[in-house]
Amino acid sequence: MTLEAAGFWGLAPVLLASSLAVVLSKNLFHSVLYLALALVATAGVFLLLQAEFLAAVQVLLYAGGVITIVVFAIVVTERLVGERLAQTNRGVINGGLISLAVLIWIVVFIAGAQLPRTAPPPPGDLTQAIGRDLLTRFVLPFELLAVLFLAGLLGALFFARKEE
Amino acid sequence: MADPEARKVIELGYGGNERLVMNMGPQHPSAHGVFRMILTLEGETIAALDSVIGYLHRCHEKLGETLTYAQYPSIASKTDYVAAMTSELAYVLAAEKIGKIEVPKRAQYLRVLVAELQRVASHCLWLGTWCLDIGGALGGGATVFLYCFREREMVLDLFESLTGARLLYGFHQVGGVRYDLPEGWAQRCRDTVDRIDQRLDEYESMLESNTAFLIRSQRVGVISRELAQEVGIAGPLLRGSGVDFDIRRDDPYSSYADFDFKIPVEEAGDCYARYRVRMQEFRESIKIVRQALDGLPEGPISSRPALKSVGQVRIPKGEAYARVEGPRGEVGCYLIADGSPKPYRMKWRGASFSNLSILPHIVPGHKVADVVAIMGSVDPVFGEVDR
Amino acid sequence: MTPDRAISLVQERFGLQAAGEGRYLTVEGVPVERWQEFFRFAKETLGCRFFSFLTAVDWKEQGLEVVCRVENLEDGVGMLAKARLAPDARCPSLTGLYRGADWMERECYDMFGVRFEGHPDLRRILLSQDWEGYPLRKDYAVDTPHPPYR
Amino acid sequence: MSDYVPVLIYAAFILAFAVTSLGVAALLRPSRSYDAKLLNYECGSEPIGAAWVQFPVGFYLVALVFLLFDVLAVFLFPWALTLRDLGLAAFWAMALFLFILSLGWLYAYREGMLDWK
Amino acid sequence: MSRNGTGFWGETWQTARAVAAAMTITLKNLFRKPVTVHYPDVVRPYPDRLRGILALIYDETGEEACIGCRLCEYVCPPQVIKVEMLKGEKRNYAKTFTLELYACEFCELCVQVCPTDAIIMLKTFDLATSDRREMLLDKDRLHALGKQFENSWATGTKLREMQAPPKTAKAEAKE
Amino acid sequence: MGLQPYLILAACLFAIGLFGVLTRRNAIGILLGIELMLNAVNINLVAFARYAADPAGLIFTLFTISITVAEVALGLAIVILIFRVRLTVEADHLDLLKG
Amino acid sequence: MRDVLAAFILLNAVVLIVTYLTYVERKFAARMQSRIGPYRVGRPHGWLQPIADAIKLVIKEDIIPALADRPVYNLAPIVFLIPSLLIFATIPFAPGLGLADLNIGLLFFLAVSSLEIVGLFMGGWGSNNKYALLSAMRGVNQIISYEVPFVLTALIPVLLAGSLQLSAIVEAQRGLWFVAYPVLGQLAFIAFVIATIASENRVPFDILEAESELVAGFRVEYSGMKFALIQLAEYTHMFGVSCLGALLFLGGWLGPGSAHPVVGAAWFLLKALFIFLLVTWVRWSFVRIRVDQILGLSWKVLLPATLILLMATGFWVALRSGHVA
Amino acid sequence: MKPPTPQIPAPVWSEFKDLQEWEKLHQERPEGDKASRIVESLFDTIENFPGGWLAVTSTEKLFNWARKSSIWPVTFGLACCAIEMMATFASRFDVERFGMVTWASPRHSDLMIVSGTVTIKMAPMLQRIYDQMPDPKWVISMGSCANSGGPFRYGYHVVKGVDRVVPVDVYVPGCPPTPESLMFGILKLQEQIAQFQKTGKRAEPSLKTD
Ligand code: SF4
Ligand code: SF4
Ligand code: SF4
Repeated sequence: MTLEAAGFWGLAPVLLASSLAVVLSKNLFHSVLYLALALVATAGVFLLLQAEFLAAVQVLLYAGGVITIVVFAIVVTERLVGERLAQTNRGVINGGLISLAVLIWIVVFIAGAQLPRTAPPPPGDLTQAIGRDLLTRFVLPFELLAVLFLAGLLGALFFARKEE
Repeated sequence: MADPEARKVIELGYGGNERLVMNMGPQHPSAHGVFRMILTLEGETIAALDSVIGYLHRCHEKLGETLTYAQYPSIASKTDYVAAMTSELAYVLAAEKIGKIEVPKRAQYLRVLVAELQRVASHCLWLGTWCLDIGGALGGGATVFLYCFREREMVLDLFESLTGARLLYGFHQVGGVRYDLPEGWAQRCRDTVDRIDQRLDEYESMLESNTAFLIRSQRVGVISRELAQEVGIAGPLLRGSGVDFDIRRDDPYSSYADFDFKIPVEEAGDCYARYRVRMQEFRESIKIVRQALDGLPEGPISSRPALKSVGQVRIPKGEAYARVEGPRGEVGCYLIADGSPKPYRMKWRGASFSNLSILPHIVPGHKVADVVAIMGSVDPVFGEVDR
Repeated sequence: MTPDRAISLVQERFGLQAAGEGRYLTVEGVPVERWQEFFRFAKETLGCRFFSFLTAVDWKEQGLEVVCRVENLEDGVGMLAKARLAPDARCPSLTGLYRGADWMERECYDMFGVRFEGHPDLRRILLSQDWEGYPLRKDYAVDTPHPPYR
Repeated sequence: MSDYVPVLIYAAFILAFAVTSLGVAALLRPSRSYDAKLLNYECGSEPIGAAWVQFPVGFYLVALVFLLFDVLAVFLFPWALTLRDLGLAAFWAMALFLFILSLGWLYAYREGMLDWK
Repeated sequence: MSRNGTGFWGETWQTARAVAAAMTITLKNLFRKPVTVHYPDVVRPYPDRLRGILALIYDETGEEACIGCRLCEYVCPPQVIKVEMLKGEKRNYAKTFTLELYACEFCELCVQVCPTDAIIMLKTFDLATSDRREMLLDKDRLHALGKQFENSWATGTKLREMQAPPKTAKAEAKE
Repeated sequence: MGLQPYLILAACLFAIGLFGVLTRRNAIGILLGIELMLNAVNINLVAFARYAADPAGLIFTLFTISITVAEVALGLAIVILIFRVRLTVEADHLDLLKG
Repeated sequence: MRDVLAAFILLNAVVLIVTYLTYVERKFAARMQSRIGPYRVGRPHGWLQPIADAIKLVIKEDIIPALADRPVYNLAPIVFLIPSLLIFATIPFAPGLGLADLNIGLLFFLAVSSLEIVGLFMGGWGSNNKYALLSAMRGVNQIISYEVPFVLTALIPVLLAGSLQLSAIVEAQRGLWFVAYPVLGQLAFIAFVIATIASENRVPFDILEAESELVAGFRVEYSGMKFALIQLAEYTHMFGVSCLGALLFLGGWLGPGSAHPVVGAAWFLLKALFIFLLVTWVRWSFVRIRVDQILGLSWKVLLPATLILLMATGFWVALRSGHVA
Repeated sequence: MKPPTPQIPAPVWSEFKDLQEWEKLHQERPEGDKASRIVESLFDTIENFPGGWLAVTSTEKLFNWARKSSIWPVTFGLACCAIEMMATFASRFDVERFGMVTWASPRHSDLMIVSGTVTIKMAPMLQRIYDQMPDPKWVISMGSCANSGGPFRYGYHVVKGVDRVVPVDVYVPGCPPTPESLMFGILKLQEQIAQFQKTGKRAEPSLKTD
């Protein structure tokens, strides 16, 4: 077994289990913590895929940033006592069926598709490459991203602002 | 709710969604003793405050009725235990006022001397603990605290060689004082105040222009002139709010009229103003100490025969209110004598009690961290609050 | 405001004799009903805006007496006023006039059981809320036990 | 990727260290709990109300501004790496990016969200 | 952020100066000799008048000096002294003399009133114990302590002498 | 290791996220589900980029990650806003159309 | 196998160093305050003190409050500890003397240390204690506020060195330490120290554990071993950040005779200790500032300042690159 | 040269009601704080092996040494004595030499120094704080007030001695005790902790006879 395979089979269960826990956990705060685990595990998957820069970004942005804002969102919206924190799921059966259907559909699709079996050797220092491409080839999308991101965040700031 | 004190808080303003009810004290590093604040917080901002005192109610006033004039001064020092000399003085002054007892000049000067030394020691303690509060026990605050204690120890050494005790002295008695200066004490005292004078510069350069310190103390806990008087706060707090009043000057006792000193007054009414007032008082006290040492007359230290038995001191019928300017303000003793060796009724007007009652008026609207700073700048001593 | 003027004003308005000791006056026997009025007068006319203290004295059979001291810091005139209470120990509250009276009156209630009418929050202050008796009354022994701690 | 193997081993060791030390402590320590001991600490008083209450929204706003700059930082890394090779053009590209994002900061500043009420 | 109108740079400058000042002070103290007294190894020199724990002493003839007059019992504010008098031929003795050290407030009043300078204070406090009963000092213990530790300066006579007003005042006070 | 396992892993993740979205009552819970789904998408992107050996895919992922962050922030802000109006974040009660 | 051994040695070395770092800090602070500090436990000068503390904490009862969220509460110390120890994985102590000299070393460091927030919040939340929760909220707020300036200042050496690999950054300083670069270097270093103090939660930015307000911050309920782990994590993080400072600005292991790994490591540790003591010195000389002021300082002063600094450095670097567009 | 004084029976402590109550309380105080069950039984087994006692006692010694070398007091001041306690913690006397670090939270502490008057209103709070300290824990009663109510022991609102509320290990006399005497008490406590048995029994106080 290669290192990659070992890593994959080690990480995949963690990832799946923690994501399942995210949606099934009774306590919203626990859900968020599981989400953090899932995100870190995803970063591990990125590592397996030779995208170490992205892995670090994933940890920095998601685990550091998203988790923080989700937790803060919980803290500012909930009276986190007693039942309010407890989560119930509605329509578990229906939801489960739908998701299962989607899953099967995708898996069937993937199984039918022609996919590469081996990866090409990674081209040098990917981080450098990202930087180079980002600032040359993709300069326009890069700036557009800034605008988009800014718009999103301004919207968020506007909505969440304390009303006078 | 099992806690009856808590019920009130709930009435005061609990129930909003964004509110958190938090206890501070009685065992709290910045409670300055046994004080309990029940804070209602909105995030970090204080919406309401209920203060619970009485954790150190030691029945002083009742005990005062059962102990004789000879016995009580040593217990009087336990009201304001940080400035024991002044609270003793208030008690004996009241008794002397009713009995119209003259006090020899030397004793009066000694009283002034120890009172001012006590003010230095007490302000050292205040500065230390206040910095500890705003500065954190694991930081510069602790450093200032330890420096202040280092300097305070020097004063305590003086007291120790004078009276034999470090904190609670039993130095005063009706008609005079109990101990005369030992050999070489005056010189030591001069050295000590000189040293403290120098060290004060160090504190000031550590704090005065320090931005971190300034933003913590300026415009925090502003007490207006009106409020200050109505609540009856006294001492440095009152003077920090721009009221120019000091009992030592305006109602002199114990030959304070002989001394030349300034009364520092600051207008701002915030924590920084109170800090300034106290820092200047430090210096003024040192000045008075020097004057007292220079002008110390020879003579007896007591006008009454030395104490030989418990009921020796008898005070005629009458009543009096005597007050002294303690480090925290007006320490008053209202005494009603009925001719027996024990007072009929004794009331302590503890400076800290009045000073502390300002808290509910000024705290709401501040941040949690400010409460601590305000609390420290009020400088309560709980022996005196709860008595 | 001079002490003499204050004495005459008190005499004029309330018909009470103010004994002066230097600049500090003592006014005995303010009628309880006029307690508030007296202090409004003290605050507004005499300029005594500084609230010093308020307490009570238990004169055994003669009942309780409330003592309050206010002061005019600018002119240095102090005023100590006393009022005898009826056996029901009720007294108008001064909290409307002096905010400092709040805690003092609570303490007085705590120690003597004087009920201050109009006080916004008359709870015990030093002792715990479930305490029995009023310790500073003369019929309360100093070592009255309080279970469970002694 | 093989670079990360020692890191992984190290992480496993840390976990093992934490768990064993807790385990050893669990073995060695006394445990004598009773209700009063398990009560939440609140300076000696009984806790009033719960700790898990709703907080003001200011917390969230600060976190949002943080996100803004976190994203910026993420893009700064590759930029910093390649700036040497790409020269001023890349610098101006990032300057523009930065400028756009700092509009968000300006908004937050203007609205007083950074005062953190 | 600007408070005193000095503007941003003024403020920055001031802050930098304050940082330097504060850090200099701490640095200065870093090289000062610590004031710490190494207590169990080195004991701080106690002043002569230290009001430490109490003891009974023997007089010059070697007899115990206490005559059981109970003056100290009366004067003691927390009433920690209990004395029973034993009438003797030449003089009286204390039959029992107990001192509840755990409640004493070290006010030195008992020393001051003692007519025979029998009760004194010691220049020590080192009587911490895990048994509260040990702090009930009986007569033998008090005598033993008096031999064990160094006595402090004060005795009743000395104290009274120090406080004694001049003769005229005394006469007045007697009236 | 081929690409397939990664895709299947991502698919599972996606399905789980979908399940969360469909079944959670709490609006924040739903957002967490969406987060999982986007995460699955990211895995796919990275995997494809790896097998295409093109940094463009990575850059694209970088973009999606950033956008996701903005999306979550916005979503949560809306939740907070709704909460402030309705004092609830239960999805069942959030019939905005009914006013 | 070599890796396993290396990892094991690294862990033990770090834990040991950090344990004694607490001792160094105590001694240092004590001397600054005219005291002596630990003295009698293990003569001379109480060198056994940290050991005694550690053993005592191990055999101390561990209380889980009844109202706590048990799993969260129990896991928090571990979650808190892992990132703070993990950051050492990428730190090179001397040329070739480090666990893994990653390509993206610095980014790894920053990403991992940002995970600490999770542990912090778990601790504060799980305790179900008001002080703890408030402190955790403040702490998270502060950490995220200072993370940005921290990252920005850390990027300046990256710009100058053109690499994220920590050893490469050190090697780039062979001529001149980055702290010695005119103006830029000093300003960056000062900003870095400020951000360091903040991210280490030291006074004047220690609102997180502001004793005088929040008793002991988010760890108020922790006792025994869990408390020990949290303390260990805090000091480890502190040491880690000091190491990073030594690497980024003070030229890491560079110094006379640094060719030999031992000498190099000694230089490196000395420099890290210097930063640590610098921070400690600041810490014991200042009073704490208030939460809103701390955040204001970060967002309104430090952030723009570091951004400008970074862009200035960037401009300079870009100018020198030769590819003038 | 003891003079011929009349032979007088030594007073017995049992005549004092206060001390009688103390004795009763002392006997009723809870069993000590133990190590975990497993360790105890383990130790018992080891002890049965030849030479096992050596291992057990040396471990015990090590543990006790650690306990006594790092006594962390909780900052808890009640009254005047607290000021002296602070002075003891300050530079001049610096108890950190003994390895003591003050902590604000009882959860981190081993020692509670009750410094001052315990009033009836305070007693439940004090007890709660004591309860919230993790085992093993110790209490020093500092000053006359904490020992017995001191000068205020006839007051209506004063608890006559903190030992009525929590078990006390060392009593320090004084009003207030000088820092030296508090440190003497701390040393005394260290001596006691050094004998902290594996069964958790505190060292039995013995009546000294002079
Ligand atoms: S020193 Fe004071 S309290 Fe102590 S025994 Fe003598 S008189 Fe009593
Ligand atoms: S000690 Fe002195 S005062 Fe007390 S009984 Fe003996 S002789 Fe009298
Ligand atoms: S023993 Fe003395 S010093 Fe200590 S609290 Fe009691 S009265 Fe104060």
